[in-house]
Amino acid sequence: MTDHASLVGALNGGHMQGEKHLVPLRVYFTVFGILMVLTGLTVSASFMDLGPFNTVVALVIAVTKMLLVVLYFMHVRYSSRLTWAVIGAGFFWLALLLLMTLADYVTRGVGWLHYG
Amino acid sequence: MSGAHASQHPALQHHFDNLDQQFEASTLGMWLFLVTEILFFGGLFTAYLVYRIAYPEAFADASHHLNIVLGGTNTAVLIGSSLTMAMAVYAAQLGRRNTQVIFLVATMALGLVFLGIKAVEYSHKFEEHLVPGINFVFEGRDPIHSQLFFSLYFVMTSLHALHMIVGIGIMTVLTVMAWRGRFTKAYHTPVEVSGLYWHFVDIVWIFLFPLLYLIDRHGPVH
Amino acid sequence: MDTAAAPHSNYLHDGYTLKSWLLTRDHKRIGLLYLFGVTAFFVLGSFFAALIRIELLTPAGDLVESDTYNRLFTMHGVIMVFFFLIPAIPAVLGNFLLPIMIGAKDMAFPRINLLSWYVYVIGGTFTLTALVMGGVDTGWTFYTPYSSAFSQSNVALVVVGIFINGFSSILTGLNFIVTVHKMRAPGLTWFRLPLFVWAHYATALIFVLGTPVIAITLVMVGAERLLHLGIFDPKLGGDPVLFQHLFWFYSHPAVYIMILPAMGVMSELIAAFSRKAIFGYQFVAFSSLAIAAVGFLVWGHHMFVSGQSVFAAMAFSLLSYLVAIPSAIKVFNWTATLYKGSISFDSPMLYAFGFMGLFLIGGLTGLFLAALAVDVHVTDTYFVVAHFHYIMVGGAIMMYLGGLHYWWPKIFGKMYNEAWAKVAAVTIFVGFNLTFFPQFIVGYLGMPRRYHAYPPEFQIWNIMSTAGASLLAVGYAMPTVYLLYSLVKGNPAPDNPWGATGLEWKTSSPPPTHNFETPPVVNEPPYNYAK
Amino acid sequence: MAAHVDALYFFLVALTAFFTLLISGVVVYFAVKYRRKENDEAGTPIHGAIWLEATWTIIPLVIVLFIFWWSASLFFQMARPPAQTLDVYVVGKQWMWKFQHPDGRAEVNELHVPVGVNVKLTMTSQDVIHDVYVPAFRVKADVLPGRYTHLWFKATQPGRYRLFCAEYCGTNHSGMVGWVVVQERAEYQAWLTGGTGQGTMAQNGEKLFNELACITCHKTDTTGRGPTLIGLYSKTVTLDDGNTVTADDAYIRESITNPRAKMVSGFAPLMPTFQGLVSEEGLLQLMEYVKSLKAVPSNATGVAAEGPATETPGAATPAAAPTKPAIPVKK
Repeated sequence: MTDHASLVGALNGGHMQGEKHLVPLRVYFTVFGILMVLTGLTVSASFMDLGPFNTVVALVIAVTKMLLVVLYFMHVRYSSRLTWAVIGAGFFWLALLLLMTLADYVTRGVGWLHYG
Repeated sequence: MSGAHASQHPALQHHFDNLDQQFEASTLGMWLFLVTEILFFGGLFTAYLVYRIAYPEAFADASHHLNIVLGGTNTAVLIGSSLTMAMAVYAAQLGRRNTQVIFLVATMALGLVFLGIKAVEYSHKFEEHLVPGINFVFEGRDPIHSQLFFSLYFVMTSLHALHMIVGIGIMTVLTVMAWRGRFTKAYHTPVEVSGLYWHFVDIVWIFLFPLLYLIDRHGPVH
Repeated sequence: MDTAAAPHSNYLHDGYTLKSWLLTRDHKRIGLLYLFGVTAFFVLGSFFAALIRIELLTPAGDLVESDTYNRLFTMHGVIMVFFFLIPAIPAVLGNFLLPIMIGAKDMAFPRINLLSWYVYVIGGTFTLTALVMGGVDTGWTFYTPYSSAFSQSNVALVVVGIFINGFSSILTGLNFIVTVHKMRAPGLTWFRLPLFVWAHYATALIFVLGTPVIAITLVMVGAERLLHLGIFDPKLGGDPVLFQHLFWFYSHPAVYIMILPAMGVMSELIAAFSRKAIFGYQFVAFSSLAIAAVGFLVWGHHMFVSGQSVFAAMAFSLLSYLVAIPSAIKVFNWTATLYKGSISFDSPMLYAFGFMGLFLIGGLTGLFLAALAVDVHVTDTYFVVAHFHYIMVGGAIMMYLGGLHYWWPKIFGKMYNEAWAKVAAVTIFVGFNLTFFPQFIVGYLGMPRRYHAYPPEFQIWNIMSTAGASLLAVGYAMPTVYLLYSLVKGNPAPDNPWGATGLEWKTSSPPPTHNFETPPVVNEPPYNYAK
Repeated sequence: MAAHVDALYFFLVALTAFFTLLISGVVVYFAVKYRRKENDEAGTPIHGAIWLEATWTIIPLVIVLFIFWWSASLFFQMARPPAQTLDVYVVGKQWMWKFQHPDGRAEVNELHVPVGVNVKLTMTSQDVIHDVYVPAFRVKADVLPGRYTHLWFKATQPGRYRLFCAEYCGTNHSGMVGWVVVQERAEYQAWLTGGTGQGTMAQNGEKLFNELACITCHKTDTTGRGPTLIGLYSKTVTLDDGNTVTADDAYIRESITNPRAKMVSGFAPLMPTFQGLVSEEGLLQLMEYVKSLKAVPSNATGVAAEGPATETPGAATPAAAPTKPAIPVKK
């Protein structure tokens, strides 16, 4: 990955398609290797009793795998800020949907506020 | 205007100034589409989250009825297909026609393997009476909410499989186009953009696998 | 369609066959295809509204059966919301104008643009098929478990229709965003964009971020109804309130899909007919984005009595108040723009004045519904019906018509009869108020919505409302006549009949196929009237 | 409470009128004063003023925060039922309302309550979502299948008040209406005892308890295969996974319809589900029966606050101010 600087430079300046974000092959293979290891890890972790941390570990591993795919396989690491913003917006809105819905469910049984 | 039409490429559409603008527009378009996909699956994840928090035992019991070997294998297969897809894009970037075709075909093949394994799993669920609405018998702590789990399991995995099928359809078109030499070093936008879609489908599975298959595996089997 | 336009030719002369329209990739022609579609659905939806108003003339349900009535208001809602209001301004005016306003030859994805129209037509066909087969009776909100387990009507067909139609919104939104980012003319920086473009950009964000959630929610309703996969039905272990969360996550922002483009049109009209730059341009521009973003955080105010938690209700109430601020900012800035302007009273401006009054009432009555304690009383009554009609009809449709009048000379190259246009604008304004103001009162008195028969003490208000509706119907019929007449006998329109700024007025009326004879370069701020 | 809601309501009406008239007035004034006189005239170029933007951002913000504070604090009171209430159980079904008074009298589409008493409705639906709405009391709450929701009010004037279903529920939604009959206490008492001897809810629940053979396992002592239900209500129960749960309405309902979801520590999962075997009314009766099983025999039947004579707290608070019925009442 030594030639990142020049790659990124080529990306941000005027460039011809085809020469940009040519990620070295070994990056792809390394990422693939890590993804497989993480898959094994998440399976074995689920057989250990970590209490509430089972879910946390499973999600941390899944998010890590996702980031690897997004950053390298999908070339986001070498992409414009606009792409980052678009992806960020997607996940931010997903978080809104999840958290604000959950805000109702987790507070339903709280004390005398148990309205429903 | 910048006079960018100097290097008119046959793939350049009339309303763009140059191939770069066209490529950037297509990539941005695909990313926006993937954002809609995030929120599309997001609705299912919301339902999953709400019910899993409400009925943890029911979800754990139900999850134990999924086959971890088949699910794990499928995860590996799909990650493998992501690798071959990335290689296909790589080959396209270098303008190598044959390598491109080989990796596109490999991607499709792995996709089909995934769907095959999924079909086997589905047939097991039918045999084990774990299909809500049609054939559901469940012995567990909280059968009615385990049924909820299986409803979500089938909706989530079948929609994911549908995305795979669409992806394989796209790959078929790409393979034909690649075979005919339509993609060059200068223009291979369709391969890149379809690659983004394929990786996204992989990511959905990266989440589905632990969320569906790996709940509380250490716990007692009910 | 890729053939070069002959000199002095325009997009309307670029082929006369049906095929040249149905296979067009020209955003202007696609805009007109949408115009045809939304007008047809508007007529249909209005017909149902008329039947509803006639039924409600008497307290007893004596015109139609209750089942028929339920189908009438459901089809009215489904058609007006999904097939008229949501596409109306963005897909007709937005489609036609957005590329011209930014100096582009077309949308970024012309084929996807055409596809979105076909998707709209297919979705509409499913819905109309359901209608022919007897309609659907769930209300446009499809609340579970009624929709997923109890209704005997064609829920599945309509759900499929709306699901498909959703992709039309998504594709349009996606196209808008990419077009604005990647296709602007040289020199056209973000802060030189017309506010119409800002508003449509914000709308497109909602299309892209919200629509998928309603799509998947309807998939789940369909799965529960057709395959009995339990998700929302309590008998199958589900929670019906979860459906409401997912439904309103989209359907509240959908209100902003209707009103944001209307606000964009409003900004154009106020500037053009005051011949003045919009006061506080950046505040108006950013308030569109703020409305789009904060609009996603307020959905729970539809659910204050639904059994959601008190904490969640409080949070949603507070956030609902915050979304009122950017709307207020817009209203104040429009008002301030008039100060020391050169104000004319051409018909589009009359719609703008009308919009101002109706949007004020519609917006301020929103404060009642965000107020938890008051909402408990007035939610699910005619108060709510009146409120959202003030926003959607008083706001969105007023501006749809205002925009249509403003850009009609550009779109078709013909001038309509200005005197009739003024009469129509006033008639619609008066008819609208007569129809919907009494509904605030009868709602406060306690008349629930979706009632086929009602207690006699409410009759007087319903008679007033129906009387107003007949005037409103006359008002809506008028433009149909004189606008169509103008196509045949109207005087040719000059390139810039209103003396307005903006790239769309710098090209010919109607514009050439590729929008401009020479690609424009922008070197001035927006609304630069003080040249 | 209705008077408080109306105070806020009319404050908002005044606010709406003020701003609508103010801005419309300014618009009309500008429109007339700055009307175009020459055809080629342009407006004076003014691009904005930051102090104006700040003013019309901050003032509305303060106003809406004030409204929020007012409405939310009122909502808190409306959401919290007082400690002492007269309980009535409500089952909504397509398309009728069933009301059960704890001591027996059941009625359809009519709800009798005494004047000046805090009444709490515990509501559920047998099919789809309904909604109890009594406009005169300014109260409304959805009635959900599979779950209990609550609503409380205190009627301050005798009379007949309309009750509507406010959540669309199908064909005869607009026919799912009724009356709340508010009576003087003596009158109400007479009505209550004038029933046809249907027995109290707890008695009916006990009958059901025996018919369904619950009694074979849930005995009055600790020898049964299931836990004893004596003194159970509102106690804390320890479950087999170590968690605890309060034995409230929702818990008891779930334990009948879905018994294995929360297993009491120390008992085997033997109990079958009674989902579909007991009607919603039956479930409410069983619940009343469980509530009546007090560990130490207390006064009367164990149904809280059933005697109107004991029911006065808060009667003199502002909430008791006479409510002017917004709806003309038919006698």
